[in-house]
Formats: sequence, structure tokens, C-alpha cells
Amino acid sequence: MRGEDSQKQPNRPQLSLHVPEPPFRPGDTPDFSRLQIPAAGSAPRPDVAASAADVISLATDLVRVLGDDDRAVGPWDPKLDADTLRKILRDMVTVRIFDDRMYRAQRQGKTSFYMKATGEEAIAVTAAAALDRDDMNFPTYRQQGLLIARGYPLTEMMCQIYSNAGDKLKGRQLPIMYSDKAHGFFTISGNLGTQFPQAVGWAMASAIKGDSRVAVGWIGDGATAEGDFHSAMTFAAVYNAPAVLVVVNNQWAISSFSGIAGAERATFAQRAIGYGIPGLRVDGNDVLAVYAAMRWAADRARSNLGATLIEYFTYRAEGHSTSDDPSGYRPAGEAKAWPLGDPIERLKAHLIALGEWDDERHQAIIAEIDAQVRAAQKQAEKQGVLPEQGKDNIESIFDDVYAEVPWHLAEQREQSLDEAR
Amino acid sequence: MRGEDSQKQPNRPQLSLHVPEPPFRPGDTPDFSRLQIPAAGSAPRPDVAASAADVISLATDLVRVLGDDDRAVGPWDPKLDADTLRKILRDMVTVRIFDDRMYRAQRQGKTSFYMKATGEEAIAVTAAAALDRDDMNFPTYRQQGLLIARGYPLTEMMCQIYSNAGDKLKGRQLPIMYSDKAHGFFTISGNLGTQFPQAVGWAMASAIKGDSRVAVGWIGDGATAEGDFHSAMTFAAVYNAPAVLVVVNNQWAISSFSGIAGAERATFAQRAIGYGIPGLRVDGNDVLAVYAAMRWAADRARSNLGATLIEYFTYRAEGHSTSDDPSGYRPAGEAKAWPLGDPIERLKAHLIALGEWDDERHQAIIAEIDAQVRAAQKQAEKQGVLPEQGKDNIESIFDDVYAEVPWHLAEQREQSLDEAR
Amino acid sequence: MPAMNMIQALNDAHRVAMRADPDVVVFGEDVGFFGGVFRVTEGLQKEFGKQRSFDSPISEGGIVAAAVGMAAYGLKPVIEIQFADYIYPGYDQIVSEVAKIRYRTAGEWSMPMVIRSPYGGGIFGGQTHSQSPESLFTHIAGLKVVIPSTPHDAKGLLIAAIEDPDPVIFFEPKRIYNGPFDGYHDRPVKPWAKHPASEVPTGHFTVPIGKAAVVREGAELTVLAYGTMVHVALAAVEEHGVDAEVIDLRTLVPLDIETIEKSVEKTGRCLVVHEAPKTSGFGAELVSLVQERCFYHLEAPVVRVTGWDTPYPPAYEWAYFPGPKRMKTALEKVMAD
Amino acid sequence: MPAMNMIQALNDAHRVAMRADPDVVVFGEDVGFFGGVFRVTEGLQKEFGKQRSFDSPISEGGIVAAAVGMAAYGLKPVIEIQFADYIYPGYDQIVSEVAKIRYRTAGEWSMPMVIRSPYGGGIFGGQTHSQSPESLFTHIAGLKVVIPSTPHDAKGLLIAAIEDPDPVIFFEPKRIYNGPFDGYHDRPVKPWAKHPASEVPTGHFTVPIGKAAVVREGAELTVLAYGTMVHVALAAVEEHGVDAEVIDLRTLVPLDIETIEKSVEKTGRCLVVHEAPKTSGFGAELVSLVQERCFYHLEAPVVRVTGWDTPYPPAYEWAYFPGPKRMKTALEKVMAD
Ligand SMILES: Cc1ncc(C[n+]2csc(CCOP(=O)(O)OP(=O)(O)O)c2C)c(N)n1
Ligand SMILES: Cc1ncc(C[n+]2csc(CCOP(=O)(O)OP(=O)(O)O)c2C)c(N)n1
Ligand SMILES: [Mg+2]
Ligand SMILES: [Mg+2]
Repeated sequence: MRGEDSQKQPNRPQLSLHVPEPPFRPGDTPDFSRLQIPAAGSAPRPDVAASAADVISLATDLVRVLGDDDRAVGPWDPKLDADTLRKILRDMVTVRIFDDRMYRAQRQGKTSFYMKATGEEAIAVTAAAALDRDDMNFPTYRQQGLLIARGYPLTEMMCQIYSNAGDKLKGRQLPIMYSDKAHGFFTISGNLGTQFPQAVGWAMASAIKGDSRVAVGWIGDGATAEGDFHSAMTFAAVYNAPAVLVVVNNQWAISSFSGIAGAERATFAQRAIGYGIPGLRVDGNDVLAVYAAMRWAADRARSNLGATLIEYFTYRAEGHSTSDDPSGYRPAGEAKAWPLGDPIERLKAHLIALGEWDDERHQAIIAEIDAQVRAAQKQAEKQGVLPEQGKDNIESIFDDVYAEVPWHLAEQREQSLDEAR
Repeated sequence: MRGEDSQKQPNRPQLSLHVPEPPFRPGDTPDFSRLQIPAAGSAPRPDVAASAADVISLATDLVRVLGDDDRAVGPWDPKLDADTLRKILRDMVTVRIFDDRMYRAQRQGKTSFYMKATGEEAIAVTAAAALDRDDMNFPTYRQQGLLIARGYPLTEMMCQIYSNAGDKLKGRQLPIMYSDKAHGFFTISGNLGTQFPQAVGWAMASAIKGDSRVAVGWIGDGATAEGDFHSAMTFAAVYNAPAVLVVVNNQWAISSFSGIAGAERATFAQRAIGYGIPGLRVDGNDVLAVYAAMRWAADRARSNLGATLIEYFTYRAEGHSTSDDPSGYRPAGEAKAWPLGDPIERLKAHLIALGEWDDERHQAIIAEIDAQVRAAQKQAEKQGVLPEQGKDNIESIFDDVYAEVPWHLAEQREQSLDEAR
Repeated sequence: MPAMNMIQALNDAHRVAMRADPDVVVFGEDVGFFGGVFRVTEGLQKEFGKQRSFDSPISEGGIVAAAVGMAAYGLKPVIEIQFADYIYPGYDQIVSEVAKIRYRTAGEWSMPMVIRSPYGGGIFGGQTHSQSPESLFTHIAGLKVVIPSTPHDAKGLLIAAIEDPDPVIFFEPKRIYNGPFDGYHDRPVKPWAKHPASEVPTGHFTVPIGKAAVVREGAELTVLAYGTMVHVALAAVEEHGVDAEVIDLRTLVPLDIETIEKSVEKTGRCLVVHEAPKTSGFGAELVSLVQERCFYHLEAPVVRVTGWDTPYPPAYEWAYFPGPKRMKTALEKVMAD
Repeated sequence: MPAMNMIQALNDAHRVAMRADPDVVVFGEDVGFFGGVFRVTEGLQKEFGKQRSFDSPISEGGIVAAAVGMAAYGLKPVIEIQFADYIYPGYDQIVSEVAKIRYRTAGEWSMPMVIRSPYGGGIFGGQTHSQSPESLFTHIAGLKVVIPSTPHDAKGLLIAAIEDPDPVIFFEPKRIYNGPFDGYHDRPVKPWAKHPASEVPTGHFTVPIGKAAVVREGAELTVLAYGTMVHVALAAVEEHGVDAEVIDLRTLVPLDIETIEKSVEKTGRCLVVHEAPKTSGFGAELVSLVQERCFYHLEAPVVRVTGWDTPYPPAYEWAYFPGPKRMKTALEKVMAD
């Protein structure tokens, strides 16, 4: 250590750096018994017009509707009809099957990369159900459920994953970085966090124009540390923007647990308090709670009462992506030990408890969806898979940099065509 | 508005953008009677080892010690001896006189720019008194009080303002952008906010090294909107960094009132809650409260209990800088109407109430300091004023870009010397 | 045609664009009630209301991000970054988002917006009010970069930028907001009023993006400049009696290569001038293009006149600024070789 | 000397530096327990403890800012930005702070730190895992910019960078972490093991910052390259039988101008190669310097081989990447003229 800084005072306490460490590492037996899980139905549900100060307790509470008996309970019960619930169940199952097939496609060398949403399917799928069809999402890369729930064709998604001839993004984005305006799904950015304040900008525009649509921003627990998170919260608060800001807290950011993003000391929902907007902490594996919270926040925004921050508490049940093997940094059995369960199983159990579902029907939709996903895949693969791409339409790489191709790109296009010859 | 976005739904409420507006504009009569000012002595003082959750109320409260009767009251009374208080008074008066002289020097064309701290002198001066001498500050541009209180020579400051031969920064910084390691004053950046997370980095280093020194980061209300604010809070929370993070809320950021930074909905101290660190809201014009809060936070940090966010609530009594005329955006009388008064007058009254001071002595120190400042100015001006600078030592502009001058800068240095001939 | 300084011309451009298109919104630090620290947006809030012209938090990243969201919605944001030196907190949003969204969505979304910012030195602004960061944007595919040098062009280019379907980085040479500058800081300040380019057409007009202006014709040397340096260069060639063709680039990307080539082919010599530091400044690109495309016409190496490769040292502003003496040396060099 | 790939060499460099100097601390996203997504920091936490090697929040701005504070304290932070494409949120801290603090304090404070980041394409990474942003740093006075192209140099340069008194931007060409790459993506991947530069001295050694390496001597053409492109260039000149001198720049700032000048004066021709987009890429600076300093030795215009001026399109990676065909055309051009 250099000279001038080295005079420590021996009569004062010696400081030390705290580096957060997850409770369990490979080899440990995960034990979530210390986790505080409030009972379903116990969190109060304030009116959407409540002041931010009046809902502060919800930032540390946990909004849960589905009880251990698989029944809906408490003031947050959105009282959805069985058809709606079956649609959500179906969409979640579709996401999971889709994810599995595409993961396999990556392993088969048909594409370079894939990211699953396993264990957190409830969040995007149910949000789509709670939002109006024309509300706009600014998603990150685990919200494929939004597209699926809104009926975006699976083949379109796969064509993007394969960057094939049917890929509307012309092979310009990594697999799964979808974009579809018609389905209210803003282009996913590879740069974490950027979409969060953009959602607020869209919401501000909606307000400026006297529109009634709201924007939903999505971010992961890890990415909340980016400055963009703060921009989003600040602008949302200052301009009372009609936005719903969602933190999907799946407790992991690649190999870093949520403590590295600050979760040892506060919930992500609590961040809202410092900006004077409501923050809700919600069981992200409980479809009814996910729905009710999103609906509350969207209604609030649409009533010109401003933004809400929702933390959906869930667990990333698989690896970060096809490039990741989580057994290097957490116990293999952790996902199974996660006490808030699997969102699909929980909703299934609820529908069964309601007498609106049974195992047979469940197996039937799995088979049906599986067939549908396979058919979509076949359809998509007719148009090629990634390793075959990038040979035709080379000139297309110079399009859309600008509205019109300027001279220097036109020259480079000529050059690239020469190369391709 | 473009096609696809124009279908508004007439059966839904029409949104509108909220744009915060300060309560008073030029022409209005400022009336602060709606301002909630808790009584001095009413805020509780938790132990420094209290959990962040236990001090939440202090983020919306207002720590005040000096009562309307000019007496110290309540648990935050730091019980300072009269000598200490007189030293603080003297330092505050020095800052004010120094500011006035340098403002005038700018008007006389002796320098290009100046920024006063009028009305908020208590904060930096008193913080210096509460900190240990070897704690490190990462200031912004209104903390000249730190330097003055720590005995940095006024002539040195003036030489920097004049960029003259005595300027240790070699004319490389705008006037008032001081730097002095020996006085624990990190180089001021023109880029707002950058210093805030740097302070946390310094604190982390102190902890890594088992040191006992703490770092203090300083930021204005307006600049809290920068992403750097969030970085600072996140890193401070995650690593339990021994830092004190200070927001000087003087309610204005050039022409924008603090509502544009989010103050309509929450206090700046409340931001701390979302990170799980204590946030204190403190009367910044009350020397005793400023001292007590800084001391509490520094003690906490030094005891390895982590960071604290302090909001010092004050009022920017004059223009933003010599380039600004605030009568364009706020009523001329607003400063006078500010109910928390003038920090110098308040401390003076307190000392008088204690029988430790009187008007005569006050006039005497003013005269004495005035003479001292004038003498320092004379001394400084002997070494030149800004308009005369930049002709000698031209080759110096190529130093300190790197530790050694690389070839391309050596070539440019030659070229510049040719030009100067 | 009224005589305007550059601030008035820019203000007028905003008004014309905002009157023509209700989707144009203007925001940034201090731009609302106060009208901006340089007063470019003065009166816009009064005329167009707070929903179309307003103050923003001090968060350049948030300003750009909000503009991205607004452009995604269908608005046309025109945002002010108070000084170009403060654009860096917004750099990620500009580089990763604004510049790439049209491309990565294959045109499904576009980002029509103007990011205005005063740039350049000569105003005693020091390190953080004097920078010329244009080359940090010319390197980013998807951005257009525009720099006017007169009130006339400022208005015409700003309206064109606002109407452009692509994002435009619009740097305003703050040294010449109030009058042209020949580089002699010790001479009396000239107002725009006497300069022909202070005559600015009323109402709607545009100066096309991508077109340079030959501001002085000449036969023996081509000078490529933009912003304040156009005026410094003009004064220098007059002073030294060089029969130079001075080209005001006006747009850096996309560059008007035709005008440049035509001129260099005629003159056989070329001088490239900017305030930014030399290394990897935009001058490097200009030199490269000229030598790539006009090599066999060149009678001497292309010479760069630039700021030094140091931060901007305020007390040494005039030793740093590429003024008349640096121009003289360079003119002698390029003409002698 | 053990044979290492580049990741092992970089890991070893960290260990050597951390053993030698207790003030060296290493942090960044996923760098602690896990050892980084490319495993460059693997095992450092185990050997040196959590206080010297740890995970950071996902905040590149915060990472750089924390490093500034640590350097101000007296530590030597070595930070990892997970991909160069994610460096932009830290750009303000790098440009406004890291680069300028020595200068603005007249040396009272310095910023010894290394900002490591994997950069470049060829790994199917798409727009946000393939960028080559070096010229955005070469323009910033106060930064050194270093790019190794072999395991040997990676270790020697990283140790030199950590020991350097100035801040160093250290870009690692991720395409060649595991083996050299000749540009033929359809040929089998080669490991480093068979390459002579995989032999890395054990323990402490440095490769000096600011010194280029002539990796192939030749008489008729000078090729300037760095990172992955050194290997692509070498393969291309062999394939086309050009007697080229290939220079691996290794350091972009400060540049080894002597080696460049000497070579171009000898060969009279010059080719500049990089992966980054052409416009305002570092190649522009190289072309400018060569034509400024070697004009009368040049027999043909200096030619640039670069990425296109578009974002990086993943499915078209090999149409974008400046590979063998682009090299061939350029070699023919520069030799024909
Ligand atoms: C600006 C930026 N920094 C770093 C990365 C690399 N990165 C990609 S995903 C990821 C982890 C994100 O974790 P989280 O936000 O929790 O989302 P999750 O993967 O859990 O859905 C990181 C560090 C990036 N994409 N962008
Ligand atoms: C990054 C950045 N953006 C903008 C500015 C211009 N600027 C200088 S001071 C200022 C207002 C700051 O207000 P506040 O933080 O409240 O501090 P105060 O002046 O009240 O002490 C602004 C916008 C800057 N210096 N840096
Ligand atoms: Mg996560
Ligand atoms: Mg303020």
C-alpha cells in the first residue's frame, strides 16, 4: 500500500468489506426454511387510488392468493373465470414446451443460443392476461410468455430463433431477441436495463397524447443495479407516467445471487418507496396474485394515478442460458427445494380443486401443445435453421441502418456482393 | 400522430402528463406556510447500531436541534462546546465573505466564473467539524466550506480561482474546481454525480484494507437523478461500505426546482429505504442538527455498520453561479421568505442565547475575516488573475495527461511552442 | 428575411417544426419555463404548453431513454443535452438503442429524434464545457451527425433534422451562437447581424442533411471544416492569401463525399480542420477518405489542424484552440510540400 | 514454459500481479466465485479471498466508479466488463473521470487501473457480444489502449498494464481466447497449443506497453493489425504470397509509430486491418498517420480492411467479419495500384 494512505489508527475499529454470499453453494443441501412466506390472503389490498404512503407495507409483504389448499383466498383474489385460468394454464404449458424444444434445437446445432423461462412462466403469461391488448411492453429476454399469450405465431418465434428466411428481423438479432409491434412487444435489447426507462418514455408519450394505453417495463433482479433502473423510477415519479414497472426477481443473475444486487437488505419492491410510488411484492409463481397485482397497477396507471413498481418473486429454475451450467455456482437440487413451487403445477392444482380441470385433460393439452409446437417447428425449419443462414441476401445487411442507404453503405454493399461471388 | 398509434379508445379515461411546477414563479409572493416543519427536538435519535428499518421515520421527519428560542433541544443535541461552535461560526462567516469577494472578483473580470454557497454554509463547514480529519470527501462545487473549515489556505483557493502562477492545478480546471488530497478533498468534477459512487469505491477500499477512515460523498438535489446516484446507493448497500452519502437539497438545480428531481412525491432521504440503509432528513441550516447527523452517520460507518444517506434540507439563497440570474424563474423575495432562516444568523443567535457571543464580537470577526480575505486576495493577485494567464508554461498543458509524455504529445508540445513564439 | 443570431434561428426552427407537427416534443434540463441555459428553447413552453416543452431531471441517460420510448410511441422528440460534455451518461442509450433500433427491428421501429447539444470551445468553459465529441458519434452506424455554422444553416438543418426519419446528433458550436469567430479571441466580438448568413428565411425551409456547402471557392487548396472552425479557416486563408476552397461539411454522417472529391481533385491539396483532439478525431476519417479516393491527385500529404490530445485546459484555452497560428503553420506546410 | 491458451495466460497474469502487490483487487460481474463468464478470473477468489476478488452488481458505471474511488485510495483495481458491448454505461466514468483525473489534479491523483473486456466478433454473439469499440477510447486523451493477440502477449501485457501508472483499457479478442483464427470459420478450430506464442513464461514478465511486434517480416507491403485480425492477416498474406511485413500493434495508444514508419518507408505500401466499422474506426487514425508521415514513400493509397458501417448482424457474421475474401481484395488492390 502506498505511503500517504498507510497510517491506520490502531485505536479505531478495523473496517472490513462485506461481500454477499448466497446461502447455498454446490455441495450444500438447500434449505429454505428460514424464508419468510406470509400466508396466502394475508396481504391487504388497498384501493388503486391509495397513496404510495398507504401501501408501503406491500413492498415487504408478499401478495399471495393461492393457498396451500390450492384455493384462492383474500382480498387480492382476482376472481377469474375458469376459461381465463385454463387459457393461462395452456399458455404457460406452451411456453414450457416451446422452451424445451428450442433448447433441444440449440443442442442439436440448429441455432446458436437459447434462454428458457422455466419456473417463471406465470409472470409474463399472466401479465398479458391482465393487461389490455393494446398496452405496450418493453420486455427483457424471459418474457416470451407475453408473445405466446397474445397469440403471436410460434412459427414466427422459431423463424427468429433460426434467423431463417422467415425471420422478420432478417437475422439481425440473436435468437430470442424478438420484436413485434402488433403484439405490443418492443424489441428486446441485449443491453440490460435500457428498456426500463424507455417504457416510461412510451408512457409519457401516451399521456402527452391523451391516449389511454399504458406501458409495462420489465427488468431482472440483477439488472436493477443499472443506472437505467433509476432513470425509469425518477422519470416515472416526476411525470406521473402511466407505466407498470416490473422486476422479475428470479434470485439469480447468471452466477450472482440477488444479494449482489442488494437483496440482502431490502426487497426490490421497496425501491419504489424512495420515489413515492407504490411498490408491490408478489408471489410470481401464483397466477392469481400475478394477475391481481398487474391489474391493480394497470388500472392505477390508466386512471392517471401514475406508476407502480411490482416485484414478482420467483426462482430461475434452470441455467441462465444454453451457455450456462448453474451447477458450478449453486446446488443442483436448489430448484426443486424452492418452496413457492412450480407455477404450472400450482395453477393446475387450483383448477383441479375448483373441479375445472383434471390430470387427463392436462395430459391431453400437453400432448396437443407438444404436437402444435412440433408442427410449428417443422414449419419453421422448412425455412432453414441458423447454421445455413447468412449466405443469401447479403445485401440486406446494409438495409435499415438508415431509412435510406447512404453512399458509403452502398459502396460497402457492392464490396460485400463482390466478396460473396 | 402516425397511423397505427392513433386509435384512442373513447370509453377509457384520457391520460395527461404531469409536469411539476414550483409553487412560486416571478411575480408571485412566496408563501411557505404550507411547509411542514416539525418542531426542534421532536425527532427521535436511535442508536447508531439501529437497523435501517428502525430509522425509517427519520427519512420523512426533519432532524432539528435549534429551537425558535435559539436553544438546543432534544436527543440530537450534539452538546458541542462553545469553542467548537465559535469555530464553526467563524468558518461559515469566512465562506460567506470569501464567496462575496470572489463573486466580486468575477464581476471585476479577474476570473471567468464563480459559485457561491450562500445560505447553505452550515452544511460543509459543520460536516468538517463532525468528521475526523483524515476522512475523505468526494465533494461537488458548493463544499468550499470543507476546505475552509479544515484550514486550507484561502490564497491557495484564490490562486485556483485565478488560474494563476500559484494555482497548483496549473490552470487545468474551471474556477472553484478545487482538489486537495492533504485536506481530504477529492478533485471536483464538472460532470454531476460522478463523485457519489467514487466515494463508495474509496470507502470499499478503506474496508478492504482494514483501515478506519470513512468516505463522504456529496451531491445536489438535482444531480440525484443521475444514474451515478443509484450506483452509489447500490454499491454502498451491497458491500456495507463505510460511507456517508450526503444530498444537499437546496431545492434548486439551476432553474429547475426539486420537484423535477422527484421531490413532489418523496424526500431525498427516503431513497435510502429502498436500499436498506438509513436515511436521515436534516435541517441543513441548523448547525447542531447538521453536526449530529453527520456524526451519527460517520460513527455508524466507522463501526462497520455501513452507509447512511443524509438529506440536508436547505435553500440556495442566490443564483446558481455567476452565469445565472434566478429572477428569471423564481420570485426575487423567495430567499428572504425561506422559513428555515440563515444558518449563520441562527448559530449566532444560539451562541448569544448561551451567553457565549454578542453582536460586537460578531462584527469584530466579520471585520477580521474580511481583512484576512482581502489580504489573501492581495497575495493571490500578486501571482496574477485569470485574464493574464495561459501565456507562460504553455508546454505544461502536455504534462499529466499520462505519467510520462508519449511521443505524440511531445510532438504536439513542440508544435505549440512554435505557435507561442 | 430577418437577421438572426444562431440562438434565434434555432429557436425559430423549433417553433416552425412544433407548429407543423403536433408530435414534436422538446425537453431537457432547464429547457421548459426557463428556455434552456443558452435560451434556445425560450418561449416554447409558453406557446406550446407544458406537455410539449418541459424541464427534465438531470439525467442524460433518462432523457435519451425517454425519447426512445416516445419515438417508439410515434412522437418526434427533440432533446437538449445541456453541454456536449454531459452526453456521456446518455451514451449507452444513444449507441446501443437509438442508433440500432431500426436495424435490429428490420425497420419495424424507427427512432426519429434530434439530440441537440452545444459543443466546442472558445468560451472559457474548461474541460467540461468545451468538448467536441463528434467522432464518438460518427463511428456509430445508424446515427446522422449534423453541425451548422451559421444562423441560416442552423435553422434549415434543424428543421431538416426534426423531419428526418433517422436519429440526428445535432451539435451546435456554442462559440458562434452570437457571432462568427475568426479565431482572434483578443479582437472585438462580432455579432451575426453583419454576416450574410444571419439572414434566415421566415417559416419553413430546410437545408438538406448530407450536403456540404462550398463557402469559398478556390483553386490551390481544399479546406474541410465544420462549426466554429469554418470561420477560423475562412479568416486564415484570407489572411494568408491562399486561394483555398473552403468546404463547410455541415453533415459529418452521411458525408458529402462528392463535393469533397471534386474539390480535392481540382486543388490537389487538402487541409482538415477541427477543434476536437487529433487522435481518432473526425479529421482522421476525412484524411483517410481523401487519401483513399484522391490519392493520385494529391500533391502533398493531407494536413490536420486540430485540438491537442489533452483534456481542454481552461487557462490555456488559446494555446489549445486551433486558432490563427495553427492555421498559418498548417497552410504553410500544406502549400510548401 | 507451459503452453497456455489466452484465458489461462490472463488468469496467470492476474495471479502474478495479485501475489506481487496486495493492492491489486479484481472485480466485476460474475468474476468472484464463478470466475467470470469466460473464466479468466477463475480461482482468484479462492486464492486471494473475497476482499480481493468479488462479484459486482450489474452496473458498469458503478464498477468503474468504484474503481475510481479505490484508485484514489491507493489500490490498483483490475475490473472486468463482461463484454465490450456493455462498457457504455461506464463510458462517462471512463471518459470524464478515469481519463482526466491525473490531468485535472496536475498529478495529485492518478488512476492506475485496468479495465479488461472481451471484444470482437466471430463467436456468433450478435450485435451485443461482438463489438470492437476501441476507437471510442483511442480518441480519449489520458487512456492507454492495449489489445493482445497471443497468450504470451496477453500475460505480458496484462501484467504491464496492471503495473502501469496510467489507466489502461485492455481489450481481449475473445474469438482467439482458445486458439488462433485464420478467418476461415468453416475450417476446424485450432487450439493454441501448437502455436509458438502459447509458450508463456512462468512467473513475472512483461511485454512493454507502447511497443508493436513485427510478427512477419516482408519487403513489399506493411500490414497493421491487432487482436484477432493479426492472425487473419498473417494467413491472408501467406495464402496470397505477398511479401508483407505484418505488424501486431499490441498497443493502440501510445502507438509505436517508429516501427510503423520504418516498415512503411521500406515497403511503400500499407494495409490497415480491424474488425470495427470503418468510419472513424482506429484504422482512420492509422491511415492518417501513415499518409502524414510517410507520404513520399507511398506508392499506393493506404487501404483499410474493416467491418462494415452497420451494427453486427449475427446471421451474417461471416459476411460482416473482415475475413479472407476482404483481405484478398484489399491485398490485390494495394499491390496493384
Ligand atoms: C449492460 C449489460 N451488462 C451485462 C450484460 C451481461 N448479462 C446478460 S444477462 C445477465 C444477468 C441478468 O440477470 P437478471 O437481470 O437477474 O435477469 P435474469 O437472467 O435472471 O432473467 C448479465 C450480467 C448485459 N447483457 N448487459
Ligand atoms: C452530467 C451533467 N449534466 C448537467 C450539468 C449542468 N449542470 C451544472 S450544475 C446543474 C444543476 C445542479 O443542481 P443540484 O444538483 O441541485 O446542485 P446545486 O447547484 O443546487 O448545488 C446542472 C444541470 C453538469 N454539470 N453535469
Ligand atoms: Mg435474475
Ligand atoms: Mg440544488
